[in-house]
This record gives sequence, structure tokens and C-alpha cells, in this order.
Amino acid sequence: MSIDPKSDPKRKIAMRAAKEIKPGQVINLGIGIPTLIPEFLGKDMSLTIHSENGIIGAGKSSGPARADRNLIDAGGTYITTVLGAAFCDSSVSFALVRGGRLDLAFLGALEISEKGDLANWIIPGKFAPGIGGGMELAQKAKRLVITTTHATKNASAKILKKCTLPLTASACVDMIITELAVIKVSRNGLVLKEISEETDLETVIGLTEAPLIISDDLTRF
Amino acid sequence: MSIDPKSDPKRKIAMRAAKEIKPGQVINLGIGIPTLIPEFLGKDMSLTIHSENGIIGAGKSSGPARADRNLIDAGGTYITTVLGAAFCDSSVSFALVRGGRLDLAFLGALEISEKGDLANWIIPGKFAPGIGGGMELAQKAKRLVITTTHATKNASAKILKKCTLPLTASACVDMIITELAVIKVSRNGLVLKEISEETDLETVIGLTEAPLIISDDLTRF
Amino acid sequence: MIDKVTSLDRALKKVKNGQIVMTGGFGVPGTPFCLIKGVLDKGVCDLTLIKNEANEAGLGISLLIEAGRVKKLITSHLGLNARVIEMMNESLIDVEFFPQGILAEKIRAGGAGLLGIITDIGIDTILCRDRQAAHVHGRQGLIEPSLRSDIALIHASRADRAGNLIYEKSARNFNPLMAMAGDLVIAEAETIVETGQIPPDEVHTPGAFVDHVVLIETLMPEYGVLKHHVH
Amino acid sequence: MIDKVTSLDRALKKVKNGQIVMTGGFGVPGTPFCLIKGVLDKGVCDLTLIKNEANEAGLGISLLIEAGRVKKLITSHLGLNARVIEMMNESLIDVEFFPQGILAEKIRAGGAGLLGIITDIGIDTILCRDRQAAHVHGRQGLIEPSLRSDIALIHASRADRAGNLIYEKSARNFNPLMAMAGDLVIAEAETIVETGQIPPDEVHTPGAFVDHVVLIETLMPEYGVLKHHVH
Repeated sequence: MSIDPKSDPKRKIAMRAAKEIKPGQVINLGIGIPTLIPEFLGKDMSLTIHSENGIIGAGKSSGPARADRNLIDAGGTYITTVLGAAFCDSSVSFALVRGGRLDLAFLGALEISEKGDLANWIIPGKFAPGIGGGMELAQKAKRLVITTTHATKNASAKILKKCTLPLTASACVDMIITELAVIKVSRNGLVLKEISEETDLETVIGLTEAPLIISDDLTRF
Repeated sequence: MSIDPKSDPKRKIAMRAAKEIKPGQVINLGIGIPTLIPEFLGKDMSLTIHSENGIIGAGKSSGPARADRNLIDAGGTYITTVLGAAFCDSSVSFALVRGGRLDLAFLGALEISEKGDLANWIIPGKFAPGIGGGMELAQKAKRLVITTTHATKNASAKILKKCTLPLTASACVDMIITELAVIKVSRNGLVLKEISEETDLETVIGLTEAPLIISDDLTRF
Repeated sequence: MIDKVTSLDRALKKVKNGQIVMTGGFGVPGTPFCLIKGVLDKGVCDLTLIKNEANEAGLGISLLIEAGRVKKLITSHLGLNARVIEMMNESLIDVEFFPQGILAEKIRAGGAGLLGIITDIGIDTILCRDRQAAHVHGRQGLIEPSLRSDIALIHASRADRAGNLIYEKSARNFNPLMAMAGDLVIAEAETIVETGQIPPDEVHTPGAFVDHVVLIETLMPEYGVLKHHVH
Repeated sequence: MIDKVTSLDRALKKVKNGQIVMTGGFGVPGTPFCLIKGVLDKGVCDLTLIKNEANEAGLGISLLIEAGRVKKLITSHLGLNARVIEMMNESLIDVEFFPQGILAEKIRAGGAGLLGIITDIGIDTILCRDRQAAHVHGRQGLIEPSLRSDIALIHASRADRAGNLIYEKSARNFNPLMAMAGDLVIAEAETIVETGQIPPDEVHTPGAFVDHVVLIETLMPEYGVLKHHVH
């Protein structure tokens, strides 16, 4: 299956992001693009989905028939739970995150730096809805994958040498997945590992401010 | 009922201490003398007994027939619970104490100062079994009543101008109940409120190092 | 026998102008709508509210904020309430944000009688500007003072007369933490059972932390499913 | 489906000399005697143990201490174990005492990924001698660094295959706190049920915190009632 990044960039990203999940992991899916990921997971994948509001073992959306007034995810969507789920209070929910039990988190981004710094919570004077759970997820997930469109609507780069916005956390990003590229954050800088079938190197480099190290085994996705 | 303080000082103390408990209170009974207090409480007194090991609503000793391997109090005795009891972990158990929900605690003492300082956990080089829950009970119970024999076996005073042993907590004691006297800790010093039927003022003063203010309404108990 | 069940009016008797009020809930689940409506009807003002979010416009604590009764909101995220964000931007309300789990820990620390916690969350961000530093385990941390309140408003699924509470599913969230951190703790419950009917091992909040229990007479529509969140 | 149930041997495979090991239990209730016996049989030494007390002589972790396997014990009170007090007085073991609830909070803070807590407990005592001070809420407090361990040994009444745990009565105590604070968390359970058999609202420790679950094949006599404590 291949998804056209131009017509459906979000699903293109989610499909690729799904491949980062390993069986048995405890994961958190941020708001937005990450919520599309489950669609691309194998049916039998054993997995624990954490939701910040005290759910360990979240399942799919409920749909209208099964919506339970007491069961939403952190984004507000009515969901279900899987067998073996547990409910907990908000302090235990984040103890799991900060205590090092969250294997993998997916978050969106406004800016990412070549050092793996992330800015996604505030544009001073313009956008300041609060902090939420993102800062803790970014700083403490054992692995953090950013799912984001490669550039802004005005084709400005989001992947920068240095973030200009206030940080969510520094040096926290492990991988960036966009509709155009899969980029690994390494000690030496950003390594371009994959580019999408529907783009070319020049386009990706042109939409990226930070220097990219082109991987020896660059592949298409 | 009157108990002879010479033949049974501990029960004399416990009987008097029981009168300090008001209906509806949340209380903690330390090890030793305080465990004798329930014997002297009215049967219908509604009361919540807290035990440090995570019991809110402890009941009487179980006796051999009802002993439950999973149900002991903080002193190790097999106990029962009352209707409406709740079990909790050790952090919640002490949250109740430090958070200000414990109305009344009874503890023993090695030394008490005229300012209400308490020393009861260590005799350096001789007796150092640990701290346990006593420090938190002493410092944080809304009201702290000390139940202790008035003097040591060698007739040395325990109620001193100043404690010589390392403190459990400073200025924490509200009342001292011994087999001979009931003493209130006030800003002006120790006020002798009651003396036992079987003693006299001179004896009490002789066995007390700290100065005692004799209450205008001194009574017998 | 201890009986903490009372009427809404009597439970809210000590709620006064200028108080700090904590409110459970994460979105609709766990929000004590009846108690919030009671506070609104009482007409108290100058409140400082502590809640994970501000519900959504026209719902829950947003009603108190929109009515101008709240001078300050201590919260984590207002993404679903554009009206309160607007009021914040127009300086009609003072808003203080904390990372969600740190807000939970600050409240829990208040409930546990601690002065504060030390965390490395936010260490490389603008959050460290107005926070005291502390050096622990050879690492730099930030001091987060504990939070307590005059009043805590709690929503429970089930209560007994002794005040023991059980929460349901994702309605637990901040409720058990706030139920320890209020000087006066008022819980509303969908069901009240006789003391002894809740197994002691299943209690989420022991009754000793709770001052008043109020029965929710009828489950108002705001407790129901929000259609725009059904996907 | 996730299945964390394994044998005692495999569960203890990563337990090694020199590690820090937390052990649940307050007296007999909640002490994981099977796991402790497993550690004893493995012959590991130079351990640092963290437990509320040291059980009683000849029982539980006292066996490890008496066998000379423990270099340091972090605990609250040893009043019921004269033998370990004697070993402490003879400098055969290093013992560090904390107030009981502060020990609980330090472990909980470790589990919650905090660097530490700030408390006023012990402020006017010899405890403040070797503690960092902090000024919070206009008051003087002491910094208590958080505690974590390489291994946490947990006793549960019931577990499912996903590692969700339920404790019984006063056997809960330190177990849920330590189950969050170990890098490797090993739980023994009296009963193991299929995943889905424990209602999600009744779980005490979510399975995501637990690495291995071991069935207690037979409830050894040490799990039983101690006759000298029956009054």
C-alpha cells in the first residue's frame, strides 16, 4: 500500500509511524496524526496504549453505539479498553511516563532542531493553550517519534538548525516522520534514512533548514 | 471505677486517656499503653482507628479463632476491621497523618520537656531500633497525647525542663497522661490539671523536673 | 455510626468568596457538575480554581469562569475551551499552567502533607525561569511547591455513608488526589450505599479524607456523552 | 496477548551481586517470602535492601541479612528483630533509618520519576544534620532524595497474565509503591487468573509496571499466622 503524501499527508505519516511500534510495548499516542496510527497496526499486535487521563490499555474509538460517558482518552474521544486494561489516577498515569515505563511516544511538532530539541506547546502571543502532558511525554518516553508535516503551510521549514520557539524539551527527539522523509536524530546530526516514493532528495533538502546527513542505505517509503 | 496506679499504672493511664477521645474522631493508638485504651471506650462510640500499615478503620484484636494472616496492626497484632474500613498503601496511610486528617494520636515517651518537646525514639549507643511512624504522628497529629509512666523505674523524672535525648519532634505534645497526673502543655508551661486519687501534690511535683503550674480547678482522677 | 451524607446546601455552607477550590475531572468524566452548579448558584466570587482543564465552553467550571467568578485558574491545558483562552488573552482571568503530571504531583504532595516535590520536568524550558533550583542525585531539578485548597469538589461513582469513595473508569483522574488535598472535601456520588457495602480492598478514597457526601439526585445532561467527541 | 507469567528461576535471572533490592511487606503481610527464598538460594551477596522492617529473626529478609548477604539496609524500624539490631550494633550491617511515611514517599517519588520530595518531618531533630535544606511556602523543609532500585520484589494476592496486581488487606503496604520504583519488578502471586478476569477499576498495580509474575506454588508456613502476635 502506498499513500500519496500530497492528497493525504497525515495518513502517509501514520502508516510509516506504525512500523516503529514493536510487540509488547507500552506506547502513548498524542493528539492529531498519532491517533491515526492504530489503523495501520496488525490486528494481533499485543500492545499497551497509555492515555494520560488514567487508562493503561486503551482500545479503539467507541463509535456512537458503545460510547461510555466515563471513558474518554486524553483528547476527549470516547474509546474502549482492551482485555487487561487498568484505570489509575493522574499521578500514577504520569508516574508510568516519568518513571521510565513508557517505551514509545508519538507527538506533533511546531519546530524540531538538529539536536533533537522539540517545540510544540506555545507560540508566544499567538498560541498558548497550555502544557498538558506533552512536556512529560517528550522528556521521559524512552523513545520519542515526532509525526508532523515536513514544512508549514507556507512551505517554511519546521526542521531547523535551532528552535526559535520556547522548547517543550531539549534533545528529546529520536526520530522524525513526515509525509516526505524519515529522519533519525543522531549525535552527529540529522540522518535522512528514508524519503517517500513521491518526492526527491532536492525537495526534502529544500524544505529542511537543518543540514541532513544522507544515509548510506537511503530507502523509499 | 478506680484503678490503683501502683498495681496497674498502665491501665490507670489508658482509662484516663480514653476520655480524651471524642465521637467521630480519626485516631492512632501507638504501641504499648495506648493499645489498652479501646477497653475503656463506650461500645457505641463511633470512631475511626488508623493503623500506619494501611488500615483506616481498625477494630479489636482478632483472638486466635479469627486471626487473618493478612490483617495485622502496626504493632504486629492480628486484628479485625470495623464496618466502613478501607485499606490503603503506606503512602496514603501517612498522607492521612501528614495531611492533617488525624485528629488525635497517643504515643509513649522517654522524655517530655516543658515546651512540649518529645523524645521517644533513640537512646544513643543503647536503644536505636529505628524511627517508625512515631515522628510523623508526633509532628502532624492535630492533637498529641502522651501516655507514659510518670517517672522511670529508678524514679528519675521523665517530664523535664529540657529533653536530654534526641527529639522525636519539638513542641508537639498537647497533653501528658501518667498514672499520677494529667498535665496540659500550654504556652506558659505545664499545667497540672488532675492528679490521681491515690497520690498527692508533693509526690507528683517530686517526680517532675519541669515546673508545674497548678490549675485553679485541679481535680482527681 | 459515622454518616457524612448531607444536602447540597449544607455541604456547600462553608464555600466563600476568595477561596481556593480544587475540582476533579478530566473533561466530562469525573467533573462534579452538581457541586459546581451549587457553587455557581451560591454566587461566590474571587475564586481560585484548580482543575486539569476548564471543561468546554458553557459546561462545568467554564460556567463559573464565564460568569466572572474566577480570578485565577491553575490548570494544565485549555485546548478545548477557546472561550476561556480568549478571557485569558484579554486578561479577564489569570491562568497558571503546569505540566499535567506535575500538576497532579503538586496536588498529591499537598494531600500528603509535603512542602513540595523536586522534578527535572521543564528543566531546559521557560518553566525554569520562575522556579527555585535544587541539586539532587547529582542532577539539577526544579522545586514545585505543593498545592492545597480550602475546598475540594469531588465526583464519585459510588460512596458509602462513611465517605468511602469509588470512581469509575477514566472518571478517576484527579479526584483521588484532590480528595486528599482539600481542607474541606465535598464529594458528590451517583449512588450512596450503606456503610459496609464497599469492600475495604476496593475503596479508592478512604472516608477519613472526606467531609461531606452529597447524592446526585438526577444525572443532568452534562454528565452524558458529548456528541462531538464520538468518532 | 502479553504474558508475564514465568518461573521463579527465570524471573530472578537478572538478580546479581551488589544490587539494590526493594522488598514489599510490613511484617508478614505482603512480604514476598518465595521470591526472597529464591534470592537466598541464588547466593547473591553485597545487596542493599530496602524494606519497612527486617521481618523477624529467622524469617523473610532477616534470613538474607543473617546469612551476611546484605551490606546495607534502608528501613524504618527494627523493633521486632533483635538479631538484626545486634548485627547493626556490631557493624555487621549498615542501617539507614527513615520515618516510615517518608520512606514510603521516597520510594513513591522514585517510582514517579521525581528527583525527591521536600518535607518538614524531622526538621527539629538530628535528621536535619545530614539533609539539604529547602525553603518552600515560606517554611523551612528538608530535601529527601527519591529512592529507586535495580529489583523490586512484590507480593500480590492476585495477578493476571498481563501483570495487573491486587493486594489483600494490610498486605498492600509498600508493595504498590515499590512496584513502580524498581527497574525490574518481579511479583509473586497467590493466584494467577486469565487476563480480563480482574476488573480494570479494581487493579491496584497496573501490569505495565510489572515485568514478571511468578505463581506461589504452595503457601509456605511463613505466610501463616505468627502465634506470638495473636492476642
